[in-house]
Amino acid sequence: MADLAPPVSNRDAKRPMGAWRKPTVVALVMALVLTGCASDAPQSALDPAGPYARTLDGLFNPVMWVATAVFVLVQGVIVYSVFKWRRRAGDDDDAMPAQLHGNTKLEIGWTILPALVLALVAIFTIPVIFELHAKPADALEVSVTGAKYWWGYTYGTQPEFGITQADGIVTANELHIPAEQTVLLRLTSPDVIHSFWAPRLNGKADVVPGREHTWLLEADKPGVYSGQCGEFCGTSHANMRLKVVAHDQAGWDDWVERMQRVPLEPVTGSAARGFQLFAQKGCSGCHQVDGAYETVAPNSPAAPNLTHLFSRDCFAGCIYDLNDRNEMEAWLRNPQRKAGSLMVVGALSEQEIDDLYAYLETLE
Amino acid sequence: MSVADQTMAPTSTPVESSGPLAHDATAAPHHTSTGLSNEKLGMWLFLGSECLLFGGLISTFLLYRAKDVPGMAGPAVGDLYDIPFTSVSSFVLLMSSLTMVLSLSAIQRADQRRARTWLLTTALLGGTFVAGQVYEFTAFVREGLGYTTNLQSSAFYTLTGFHGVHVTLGIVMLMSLFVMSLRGRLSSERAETVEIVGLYWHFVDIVWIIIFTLVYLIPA
Amino acid sequence: MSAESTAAARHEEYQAQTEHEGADHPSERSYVGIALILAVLTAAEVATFYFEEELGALLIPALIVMMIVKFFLVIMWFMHLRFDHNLFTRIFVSGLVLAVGVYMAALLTFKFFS
Amino acid sequence: MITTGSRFWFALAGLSVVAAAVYFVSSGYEKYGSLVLLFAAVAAMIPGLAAVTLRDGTVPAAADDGGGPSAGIADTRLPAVWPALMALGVGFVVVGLAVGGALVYVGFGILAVSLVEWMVQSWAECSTADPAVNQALRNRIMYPIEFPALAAIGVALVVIAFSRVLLAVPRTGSTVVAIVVASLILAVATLLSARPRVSSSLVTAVVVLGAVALLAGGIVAGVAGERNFEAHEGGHEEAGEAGEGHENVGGGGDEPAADPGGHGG
Amino acid sequence: MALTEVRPPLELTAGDEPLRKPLGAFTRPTSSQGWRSWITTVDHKKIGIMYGATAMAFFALGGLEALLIRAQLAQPNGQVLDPQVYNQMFTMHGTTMIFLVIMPMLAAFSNYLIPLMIGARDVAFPRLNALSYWIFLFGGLFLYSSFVLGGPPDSGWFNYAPQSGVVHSPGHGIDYWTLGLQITGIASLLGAVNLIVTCLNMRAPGMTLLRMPVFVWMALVAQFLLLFAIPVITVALFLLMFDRLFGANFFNVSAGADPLLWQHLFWIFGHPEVYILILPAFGIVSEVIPTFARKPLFGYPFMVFSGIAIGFMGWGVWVHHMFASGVGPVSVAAFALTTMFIAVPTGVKIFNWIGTLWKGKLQFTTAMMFAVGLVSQFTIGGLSGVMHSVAPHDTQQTDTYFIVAHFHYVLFGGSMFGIFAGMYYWWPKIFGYKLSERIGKKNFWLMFVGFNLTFAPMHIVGLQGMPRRTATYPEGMGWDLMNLLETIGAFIIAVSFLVWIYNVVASRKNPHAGADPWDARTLEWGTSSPPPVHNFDVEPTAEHLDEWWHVKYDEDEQGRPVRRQSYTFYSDVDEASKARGGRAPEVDTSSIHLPSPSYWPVVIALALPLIGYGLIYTYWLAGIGGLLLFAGVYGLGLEPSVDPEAGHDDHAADGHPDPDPDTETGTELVDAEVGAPGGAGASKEETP
Ligand code: HEA
Ligand code: HEA
Ligand code: HEC
Ligand code: CUA
Ligand SMILES: [Cu+2]
Repeated sequence: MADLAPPVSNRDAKRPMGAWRKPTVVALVMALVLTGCASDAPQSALDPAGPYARTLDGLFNPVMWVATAVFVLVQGVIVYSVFKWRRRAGDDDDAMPAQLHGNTKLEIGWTILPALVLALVAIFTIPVIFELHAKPADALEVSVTGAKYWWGYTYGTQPEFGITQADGIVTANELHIPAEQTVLLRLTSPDVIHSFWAPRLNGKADVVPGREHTWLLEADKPGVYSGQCGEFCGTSHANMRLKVVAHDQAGWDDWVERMQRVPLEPVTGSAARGFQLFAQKGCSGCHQVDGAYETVAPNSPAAPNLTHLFSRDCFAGCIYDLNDRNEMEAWLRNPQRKAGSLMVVGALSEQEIDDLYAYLETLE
Repeated sequence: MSVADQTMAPTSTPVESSGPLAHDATAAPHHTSTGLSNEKLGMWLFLGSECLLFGGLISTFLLYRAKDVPGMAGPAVGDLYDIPFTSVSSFVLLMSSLTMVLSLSAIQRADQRRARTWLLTTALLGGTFVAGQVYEFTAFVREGLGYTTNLQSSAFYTLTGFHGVHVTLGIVMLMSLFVMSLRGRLSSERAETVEIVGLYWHFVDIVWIIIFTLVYLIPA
Repeated sequence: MSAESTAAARHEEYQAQTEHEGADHPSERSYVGIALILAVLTAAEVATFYFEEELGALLIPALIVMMIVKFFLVIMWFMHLRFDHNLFTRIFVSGLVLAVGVYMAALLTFKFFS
Repeated sequence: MITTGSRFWFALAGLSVVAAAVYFVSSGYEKYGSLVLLFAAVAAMIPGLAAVTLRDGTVPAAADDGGGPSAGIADTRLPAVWPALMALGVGFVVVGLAVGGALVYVGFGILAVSLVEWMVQSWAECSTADPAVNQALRNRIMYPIEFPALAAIGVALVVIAFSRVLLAVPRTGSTVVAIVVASLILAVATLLSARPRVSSSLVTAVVVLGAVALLAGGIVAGVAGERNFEAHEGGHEEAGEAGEGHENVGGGGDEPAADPGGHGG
Repeated sequence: MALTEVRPPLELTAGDEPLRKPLGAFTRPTSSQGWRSWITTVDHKKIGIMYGATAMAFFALGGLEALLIRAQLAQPNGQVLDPQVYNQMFTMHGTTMIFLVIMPMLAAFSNYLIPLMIGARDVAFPRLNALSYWIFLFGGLFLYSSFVLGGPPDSGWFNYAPQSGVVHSPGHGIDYWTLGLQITGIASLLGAVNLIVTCLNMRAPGMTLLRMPVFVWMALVAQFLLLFAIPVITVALFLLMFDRLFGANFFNVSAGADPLLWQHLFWIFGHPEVYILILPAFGIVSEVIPTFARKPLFGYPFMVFSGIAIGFMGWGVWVHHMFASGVGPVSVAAFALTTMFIAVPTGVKIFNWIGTLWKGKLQFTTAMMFAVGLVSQFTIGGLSGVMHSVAPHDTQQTDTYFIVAHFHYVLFGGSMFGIFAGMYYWWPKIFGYKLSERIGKKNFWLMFVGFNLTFAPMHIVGLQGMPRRTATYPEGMGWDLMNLLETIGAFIIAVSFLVWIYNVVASRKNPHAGADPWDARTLEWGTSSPPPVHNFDVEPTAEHLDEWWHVKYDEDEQGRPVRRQSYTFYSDVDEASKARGGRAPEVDTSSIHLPSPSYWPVVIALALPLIGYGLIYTYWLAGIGGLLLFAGVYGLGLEPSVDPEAGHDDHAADGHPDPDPDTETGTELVDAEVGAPGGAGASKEETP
């Protein structure tokens, strides 16, 4: 098997049929990367939908091309060398190639050239870093809470955006913003590090407990942009998703108006029973409902404010469809269907679930 | 040669002292590429590495002491310092560095007796320092600053505790050398062992020099 | 003669060419002298504690300078770096510089010095 | 055949099993610790079995090899203080049980130490015909444990005794005591090294005297108790850590409460 | 066992047959054969092999975990693992691969090769070396014991606080993680000191620093990085451990702690760590490529200095792992800059390898294929690294599969390819026979295809917004196809790994390969395969870079190498090597002394997990562990490194097994009795 003669057995001289695979596979991959902005990827960073994300993309594309150039150059030379200078069957093994030890000019060249290329990249990169940290004056401000495993949003009083109510607007999981409007997020966390990320609007920003970070967002057009938590935060990190809903002016006004209405307390029927159950079953120990259940138990985990629950489309970290009644009933039956969820409830009868659902439905 | 001798052959030191070849195990450091002894080089490398250990602990302390924590539990460490006492401790440790180097110098002159005296003195001064630290810790705890009380206390005790453990290990090494010397196993050919333990000891001293200034004297 | 000893002899020869420092250690008197300087410096450090107001903005620089001087006195004399092979110095100083560098930088990112 | 070497290991294994059982019951059926102990037993069995299969270190086996019946009997036993020490340990335990307190543990400690020492020693005694060799065997096994243990005890004694003294005297007193003691140590050392011809018995006397003084100081200070400390704000949180029954933890009311956040900067 | 039983002691009169083992089980071990020799060995070669074998075993484990990960992610809403288990899998996968596979694998190569390559008989501290290995092994086993003792850690390999705190991770998994890494860290630190001293102090005469093989250089730089990086993670681990075990506040946000402290400490360690993982692999290919290109390495000094430069610069870039963590624009800008420019020295390496290929006569052995594979695949990973350094856009990339793609390209396409190249290359040196080239090529191509199929699509899904560390993903995100491909690729890698195992097993019957089967360049090829215990019968001297090549080859007028008619090996070699012009040296090897085997390293290493379990469960166990630790350290210290009682049977001249020490008439007691430094063994030679 192993030849004793120097140095390699003849078998190796055969062309490995796979040698072509390298360039083809790689080219294929590159092609796929470049066409990755296919529209069936709703959360793609390659498909920016706002000025910030576009700035990032605008930075990425040229760098991508630089990398592609280096890639083609390096792989090209490797492949060329591999074919050009491979030892062939019947070669005289004692004939040695020229023993080149090096070439200082070349060395200097290939030290300086990449350095220049990188300097160029740096020149375009550095200003953007500061640009993205600038704080525009006329932004809509939203306080964002990343908690296990959901997102909470509080809009302070901002008359210029129609928010006049004293304690502002509180909602969860779906972030509503006006399109073509800069939004300044203030990010905090009550438990561990999360990361707010809506790729089509901007990169991600870590939400660090004990700190308040700011981050900017802007959407070109009305629409729904999906995102999710970007930092590992425990069992259900994968289920800590979010949506950004950008409205046109009219839509925004409607939304703001609706969110500032305090829901009425149901007085009859199933919903009224649900209203009672909401306290009896301990829901109000964790969840706030404006005008009805305002204070939560001191040891409660952070839980979404449910005042306008049914103004949303998704719930529990945006992994369930709120328009699907079964999903909500399943949730009330067993919140642990979302693994690691911090919502703990005692067993509820089907009747109680119906009643609670009836009550929750009034919260819009 | 009896078995007893063999099991206690001249390399008896807690410091790793195996040479690569038999003749290196005891020989002067002349068979190495740099002419330096393996053990000493090893100790210096270790000390270089320790710089990053203590650097990390000191930075942690500095960061957390400077931090404004609204409603912090317990007192701030700075309010409890007994600077005169700590100054004495620092002085004790400094002097132990002197006695350490005197011991080395004695053993290099094959002056066993003095070497032994200074070794024991160094160990005793080290013991005094550690006792002072135990006293300080106890006093702080009595004054309301436990290990878990606040950010600063955790960082403080961890940093100075790490240093104290280093001192204690140093004392144990010194005592081992002392015992070896009593049993006549610390010939001047083994002066290097004393030197290496000494390096460790001085390092612990310079760490304290830094701690004394950065942790105790510079106000938060 | 065994191969071992010829190799050793070659070693010896090779060693002779490489420079070898060391051996000349300072006298005990100079050790005591250094210790005295150290003690005086420590006293001066402690004194700053009682003259905090008077020193004002000078306090911290003064303390740091004294600390550095003490530090270097110990490593140079007691640890013999001054007299020993400079490989030791290089190794230790690289650890030291690295530690100071990375941790200062890390503290900077926390805006520690501002 | 059970060889001499293996006995030690088997005994260790047996002890681990017993310890595991005791622990399992006494800890309220905590399984992990017990598991680890069982693991230790298995670990001890391995070298034991190895010693058996290799017929390692067995006198009779060696004698077999050597052929010929061995004549003459010499006493190879080493002098032993262990039985006496064990008696002392038992005494401590009894007294400790009677008066309560930490004495029981001291007694058990002494018992354990002398048991192990005795075990190893009697094992070593049977190993060869030469007491010197046997002594060497004992040392080979016990030195690595005795050296650090003794050093640790020594350091602990110095540190504990001296820190008791520091805790007992008033605040400025501690500083003074510390500087006096350090200066004394330095002075004596300087004297000793300046006078090379002092008799070794004098040196021993000085050292013993110092040790006795230190221990006495430690005991006196320990009995006298600590001075009063003023607890600063928030001290109550640490009540658990403050240790057993120090009634003299001060009230701490008169210290102006540091303003929250005022520590920073 | 009766403690008081008095046995008639045996009298021993002069001339009687001596007792063989007065110390019983405590006899200083002497065997160089059988399992005991492995437990007690201090031979750097055996230790290297043990490191390698252990690391490959852990690779199988880490790979299995990866396969589970991939199985779960093959399709949206995967049901293979529940989220908790998934988190444990990727945590253990990352931790295993980095700390228990690549680091020890490179320790294996460094251990085995450095002494051979610099012409030394062993490392500077052979017993410390054994200690490092055992500590590493027990550290790894300790970490893995968490699987049966309450569940492994689940907070990721960088284990960010406060998720790793006791509030959010109340189980013991994280404790196993901190303590386990603490233990393996001790091993790395000891190893670093040892190997650095070896490189600096143990070089053969004439082996100046700039004549050291590039592998030795890169390993040296990596060991320096370890030396300075380990204490940093040690600090981090201690702080976390004290938080968890003793209620300290380092990462307790409610007490005002800043979670970014952990990130800084971790990544100050973490980034040098990634160069620790790659530099030795760079060293390996720097040996493999010249051998099979039949040319010297292009630009040797530049290779060395770029390696050193990488080592230095590696300390100044750690914040690039925290671009999204809110450190502020100034820090981000500064570290983005430093990160970009680290590509420069790495580029120098890539270009010099290509320069070595250029106009060579390339022989595509499996080793060479893996080496060239590294040059090409690592470049891809490096380029995505440069894309990360564009900090603003990194906020899109970080914590996505784009990063996962990057680091698998550098770690697998870099380090692992390098390790495989090294294994195929040095196998004949280590075991005396080559691995089958035919199977090896299948191994390579399967791995190459599987690797790219697994990790290339991750670039795409990453940019399409798929975050990493997510146990599941919904349908309709556009990630389905790529994930399926990745999973298929992972299983192809698994097949290639099985092919490798098959190769190892099947090749054992291969004929002896000779001392220098590849006609290679560095000193280790000048001694027999496998090398004798003492490595070289005659200690080499180095007059050139690539000394062994210059021993074999002269130069003709055009500067082309011409093979000499005959040359001398450094030890007794086999017929095959003799047939190629080699001669064996004529020396008496009986005078070469090496440190004797010892039990103590294992004892010390055993103490550490005991302390670990003790800290987790009951403190008294930690006390016992501590006592054992001290006893071990003292035992090792009190024991002379060269057993004065030992005959020199532990390294018979020809490296062949000695007669079983048990059947040899012993010498110990004779020495003891007669009191003379004599006896059968000692009379051969005593310490000078
Ligand atoms: C072997 C390990 C290894 C190596 C060598 C590298 C090398 C590099 N890495 Fe990588 N990295 C990791 C392992 C490694 N990395 C790991 C494990 C992580 C993730 C940790 C985690 O989060 O779990 C990571 C993450 C990581 C990040 C953080 C991403 C994030 O989480 O947001 C960044 C950011 O800048 C980065 C950058 C780089 C750069 C610039 C290099 C450079 O050194 C690369 C240089 C090489 C080249 C560029 C190619 C060759 C050069 C040329 C051909 C010259 C010409 C080139 C140009 C002009 C561009 N790496
Ligand atoms: C050297 C490092 C290294 C290596 C070699 C690998 C190898 C592989 N990695 Fe790993 N990976 C990391 C380092 C590495 N990884 C790190 C650091 C992380 C980050 C962890 C974190 O986020 O904390 C990570 C994370 C990571 C993830 C992301 C998980 C997540 O974020 O949710 C994925 C997903 O696909 C993955 C996949 C793989 C695969 C398929 C392989 C394959 O190449 C594996 C190939 C090997 C095998 C397939 C072995 C086959 C074994 C057998 C066939 C069994 C034989 C058994 C016997 C003989 C007994 N890895
Ligand atoms: C122990 C605290 C706790 C209690 C009690 C509790 N919840 Fe929750 N609830 C939570 C948390 C935490 C979440 C967020 C879970 C997630 O997304 O992971 C949540 C989420 C929800 C949501 C989804 C909100 C959204 O917008 O995503 C609804 C609806 C809800 N809870 C209803 C109830 C009802 C009805 C009850 C009483 C039967 C109840 N909860 C009791 C903690 C609690
Ligand atoms: Cu929140 Cu991940
Ligand atoms: Cu990095």
